[in-house]
Amino acid sequence: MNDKNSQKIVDVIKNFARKHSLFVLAYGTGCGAIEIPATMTSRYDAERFGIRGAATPRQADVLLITGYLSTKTLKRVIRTYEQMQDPKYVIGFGSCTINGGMYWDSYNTIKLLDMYLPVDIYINGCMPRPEAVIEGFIGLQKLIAAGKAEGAKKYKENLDWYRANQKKVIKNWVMPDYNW
Amino acid sequence: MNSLVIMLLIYFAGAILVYAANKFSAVLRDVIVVLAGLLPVALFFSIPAFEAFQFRIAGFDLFWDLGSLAYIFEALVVVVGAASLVYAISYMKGKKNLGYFYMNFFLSLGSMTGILMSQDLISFFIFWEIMTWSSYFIVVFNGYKTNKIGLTYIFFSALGAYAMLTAIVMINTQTGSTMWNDFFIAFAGMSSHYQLLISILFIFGFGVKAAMMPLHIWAADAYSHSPMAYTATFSGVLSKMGVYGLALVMIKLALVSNHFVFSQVIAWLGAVTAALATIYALIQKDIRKLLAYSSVAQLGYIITGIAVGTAMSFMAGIYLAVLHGLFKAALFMVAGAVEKQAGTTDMHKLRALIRKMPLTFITAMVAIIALAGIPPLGGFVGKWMLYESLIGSNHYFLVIVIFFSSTAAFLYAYRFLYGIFLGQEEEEFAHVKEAPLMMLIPMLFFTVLLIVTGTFPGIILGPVANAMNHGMGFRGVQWEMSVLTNVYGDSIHLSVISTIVVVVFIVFALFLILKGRKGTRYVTTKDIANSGEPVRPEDNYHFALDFYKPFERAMAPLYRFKMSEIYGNISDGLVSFFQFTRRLYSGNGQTYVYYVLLFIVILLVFSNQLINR
Amino acid sequence: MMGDIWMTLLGVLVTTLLAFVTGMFYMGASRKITARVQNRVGPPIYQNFLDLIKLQAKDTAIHHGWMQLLGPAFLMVSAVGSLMFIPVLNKGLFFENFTADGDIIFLLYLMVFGSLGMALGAGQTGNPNSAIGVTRGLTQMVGFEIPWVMAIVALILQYHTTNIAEILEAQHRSGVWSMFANPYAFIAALLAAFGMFRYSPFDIVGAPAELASGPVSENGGKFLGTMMSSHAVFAFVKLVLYVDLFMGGADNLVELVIKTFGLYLIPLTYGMVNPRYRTEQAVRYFYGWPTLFGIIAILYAVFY
Amino acid sequence: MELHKEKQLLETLQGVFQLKSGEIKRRHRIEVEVEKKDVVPLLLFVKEKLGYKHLSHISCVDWIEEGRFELIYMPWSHQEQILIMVKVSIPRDAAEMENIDMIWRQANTYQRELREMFGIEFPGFVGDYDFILEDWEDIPPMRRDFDTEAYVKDHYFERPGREDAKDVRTEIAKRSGEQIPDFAKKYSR
Repeated sequence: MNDKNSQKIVDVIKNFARKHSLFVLAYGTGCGAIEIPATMTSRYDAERFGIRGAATPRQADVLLITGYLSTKTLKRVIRTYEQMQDPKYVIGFGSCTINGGMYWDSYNTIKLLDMYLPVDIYINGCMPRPEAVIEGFIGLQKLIAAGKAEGAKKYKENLDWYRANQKKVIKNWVMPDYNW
Repeated sequence: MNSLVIMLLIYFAGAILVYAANKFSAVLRDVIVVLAGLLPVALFFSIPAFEAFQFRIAGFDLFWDLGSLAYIFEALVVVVGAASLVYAISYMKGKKNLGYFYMNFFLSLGSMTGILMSQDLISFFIFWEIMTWSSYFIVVFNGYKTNKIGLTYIFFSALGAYAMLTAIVMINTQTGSTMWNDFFIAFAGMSSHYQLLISILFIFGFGVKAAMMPLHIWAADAYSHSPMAYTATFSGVLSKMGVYGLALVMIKLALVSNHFVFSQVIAWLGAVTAALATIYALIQKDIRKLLAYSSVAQLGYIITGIAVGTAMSFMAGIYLAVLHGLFKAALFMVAGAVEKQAGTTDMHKLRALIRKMPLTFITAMVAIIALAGIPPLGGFVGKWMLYESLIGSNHYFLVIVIFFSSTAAFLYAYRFLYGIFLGQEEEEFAHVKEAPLMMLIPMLFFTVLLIVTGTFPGIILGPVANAMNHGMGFRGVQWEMSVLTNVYGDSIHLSVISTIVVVVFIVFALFLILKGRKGTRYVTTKDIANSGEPVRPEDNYHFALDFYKPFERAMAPLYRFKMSEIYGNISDGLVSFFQFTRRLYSGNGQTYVYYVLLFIVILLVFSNQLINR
Repeated sequence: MMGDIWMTLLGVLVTTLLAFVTGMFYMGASRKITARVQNRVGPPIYQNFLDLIKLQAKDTAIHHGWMQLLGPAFLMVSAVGSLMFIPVLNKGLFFENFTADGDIIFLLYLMVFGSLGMALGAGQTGNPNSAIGVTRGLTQMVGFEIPWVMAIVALILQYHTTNIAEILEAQHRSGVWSMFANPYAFIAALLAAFGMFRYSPFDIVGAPAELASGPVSENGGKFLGTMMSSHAVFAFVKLVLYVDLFMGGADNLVELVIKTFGLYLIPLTYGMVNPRYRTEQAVRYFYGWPTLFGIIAILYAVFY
Repeated sequence: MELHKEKQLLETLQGVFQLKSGEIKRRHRIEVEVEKKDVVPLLLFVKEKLGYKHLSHISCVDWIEEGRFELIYMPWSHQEQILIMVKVSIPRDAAEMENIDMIWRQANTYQRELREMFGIEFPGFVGDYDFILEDWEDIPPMRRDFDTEAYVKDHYFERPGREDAKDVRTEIAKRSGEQIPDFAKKYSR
């Protein structure tokens, strides 16, 4: 297995499996959570791409941020993300995660999700329809297959930068360390 | 000198010496405790055969000999007794009145030996009384709170003893002898009234100690409130004296083969005891109480096995009796270790001791696996034989009741392990350390013993089969070291089963641990997936309250049935009845005339039937 | 002698592999069928293999103690161990493994071994959801074991043997499958199977929206993967046991697949159209009609 | 329209309490204004004697120019179908009000919100401090002297291209050459 070529083959298999088996932790923030049932059920049927829900962060691969994040929720989302096991991906969902959306001047919601968590792919729209959601997932699958969905790695490498941003909005930082 | 007498003497001399030594030095006392506990073990297992011993005192012939069935129970007495004594040294450290405690401990061990070797009814009864009183004194050892519990215990025990005494007097008037053997021989020739009365009285007397269904209400409290070091012996061995007596009465008097109703009633009582005690065990919040109810339930299986009385079910009953002595002693020792180290036995307070007391956990786990009857450990062997024998002897509904209770036993088994050792860690128990070595040694000894007897049940089955063939009246009982065969001729091979279970377990455990070890690190149990909310230090999400609420809801009708309430009603009824009878004596001459008239009228009304008879 | 050991090992490997692959495909098929019933396309039938590879390739960076590490191993013991004592095909057609060394009462106990070990692993994680799920699962088990045992007792009384291979033989000798020879026992066992397979309405144990998947809520990656494979093996074990006990076994693998899959469809389709029972409702359900059928089955076996 | 129920209620209240003002807003709704000391007696009176069992809401308005907060308690009666709006003014610099969560349990939630969003203190009121905002260090955000835009600029990041925050309606109109009617202009910023 130390051979470079066989490692490459293993990587291809792994990435293929990862691509087609995405367990989504739908952290239902904001208004976007209502689009998820539609995406998962009969009409749009995300399960045909291997996308299914996961109940806890320990089992999940994809963290779906479905809309605006208040600072209070952000703390929990960061904790949830850190509890997920590698490899893990983040999807920012809706314009609120991209630039604040209609909450651009709210005193209590963050505007740019990628300053706090490494977002692999954004789905824009307010709200994005299920077609757009599935399109986003397929985009993520392409990234995974190409081995480019490396948000977790980025997060690990630039942890100090992310922490500084996170601590800027979360004053009382009492959380277990992230060290894996 | 006779080796039986020596063993008896060691115990009784130990009782006196330890009481005397306590006045001088604690170390001397402990040395005597260990010596007098371990010496009988050495003696017992080094002597191949015991001689009989006969003497005459105050006009009665006393005859002591260790029968082949009694041999098994005696082995249990010396082994569990010695282990409990070793355990007690560490467990009872720092308590007062230890001389008194050890004296009673030795007295009850000695009296149990005496019971098992008595071949005559007189010494049997005397030893029985010593056993009852010495155990009573330890039940009330923990202070005045236990007085009421002790009272219930001694009240039922006294009732049983009087029943037994009545039976003994009746036997003496009928046969003119006080020997068990004469009684067994003469029983067949007695009139049916005497047969019925004597058997009922004996079963009542032994049923109290064996915690049989309507007579069990003392058991749960008495087991849970005496010091755990003694409860290991109390529940593990002392209750087996009742089982021993029941086995003698049921099998030797041929109650099973000749009196179908008897064996059915007792078997069903045993099964109902098992079922009800099990569902009560799983709603207890105190681990000692849980184990106490579980003891009652296990005794229910044993009684059923003996009462059904086929060769295999009897064997299962005795095997379970021995095994119950081993694993329940281990479990009570675990409870004692937890009580000693963590300071409480309340499952609502205890949390996650597994990392603090790993060896205790292993003992508890092995003993619980044995208790729950999960292969490859010993409890499974007993349960298997019990089921096969019940099905084979057409007790098909009995087997369902027993199976219900044994499945429900998984619930309290899990509750026991989870309640003490698993769940979320708590600051309050951060200081807890592993139990001291003197407590661990007996516990680990039982662990090893349970594993060995599970794979090679022949170690116990051999003597049992021997006892059944020589002395219990069964013929041609077969046994093998690790093969069990049922009445249909199908067999299971325990060594193969153990090998498969162990090998598969090791393969996957290695797969998971070796592969995971590299990248895996330990995090505290507070670091859980909890919707992202970090568990604060002052929070604890341990789940202990209303553990089996769904089960309680589903079984609500069964929980309404409480034997102690029935006894309460009886006593209330008696009080009001006596008040009523008091009112009959009105002191007025007219009323008495009315009573006489009423009596005559009743006589006239029923005279026809009376005279025609 | 040496050859025997190698043969035994080969048998163990082949049987386990067969059970694993079949079970995985059945689980995939169940997802596909559920999807078609809900008018969806559904995942491909090999989806579970992809899930498994992904889970095994996932990091498992943390654990809550050694009992959690061992939990899935207990499950595997239960699944693979039971498989070793069940004849996959009729006598002489497939590896015998250890079918002569165990019997059905023993299997009853070995089959609960895993859930209890898993429960210990779940308990150590410290997640309250895990423990709540475990208590629900155990309570439900007390429910469905009773009709299941009644059915088995009825079979034992009918055929006067406790060995599974012998029961198979007896069915062949009489020429009647026991599901026809004692239909009540089959009905009782089938109703008990609903609880055993834990499809809805009896899926309260791992209710994802309510308990965060219950006992497995702290387990991801390799733990979850191992559990998934053990579930696959275990599903196969249960199905083959039912086929052996009630449908006269199978003569070849195709027949086996047809029979087991047909059997598998029953709890699956029953679950698709049913909501979820609460725990005590589930227990009461099992103590209702299934137990009644069990009693009838025993009486039928005794008096017929 | 017949408003005799409302009139009757207002007369009752005027008879018992010294109202600073009282008027019938419309059917099902009257509005009274009282002194701070009269609030709790009045609420108890309407709840216990008149059957206004339900507290719909406690609202607050920041009259920064007049230096006061106006609290509005809204009990509602299911029998009478009337909502009473009990107004009370409290000084802005010493914002303090009596705790009523023993009269209505749900007042707890409203008071927590008021405490957090306006900084109104309720002496004797126990309730977890963090409600919606966690670890808030600035002045309470619903006070009108709180500068939201400056706060957002100071604390959060902004995606380039969003600096001006232009009005969407006007921008689209500009692009397409559409004329916005005058009456519609007041709705756009």
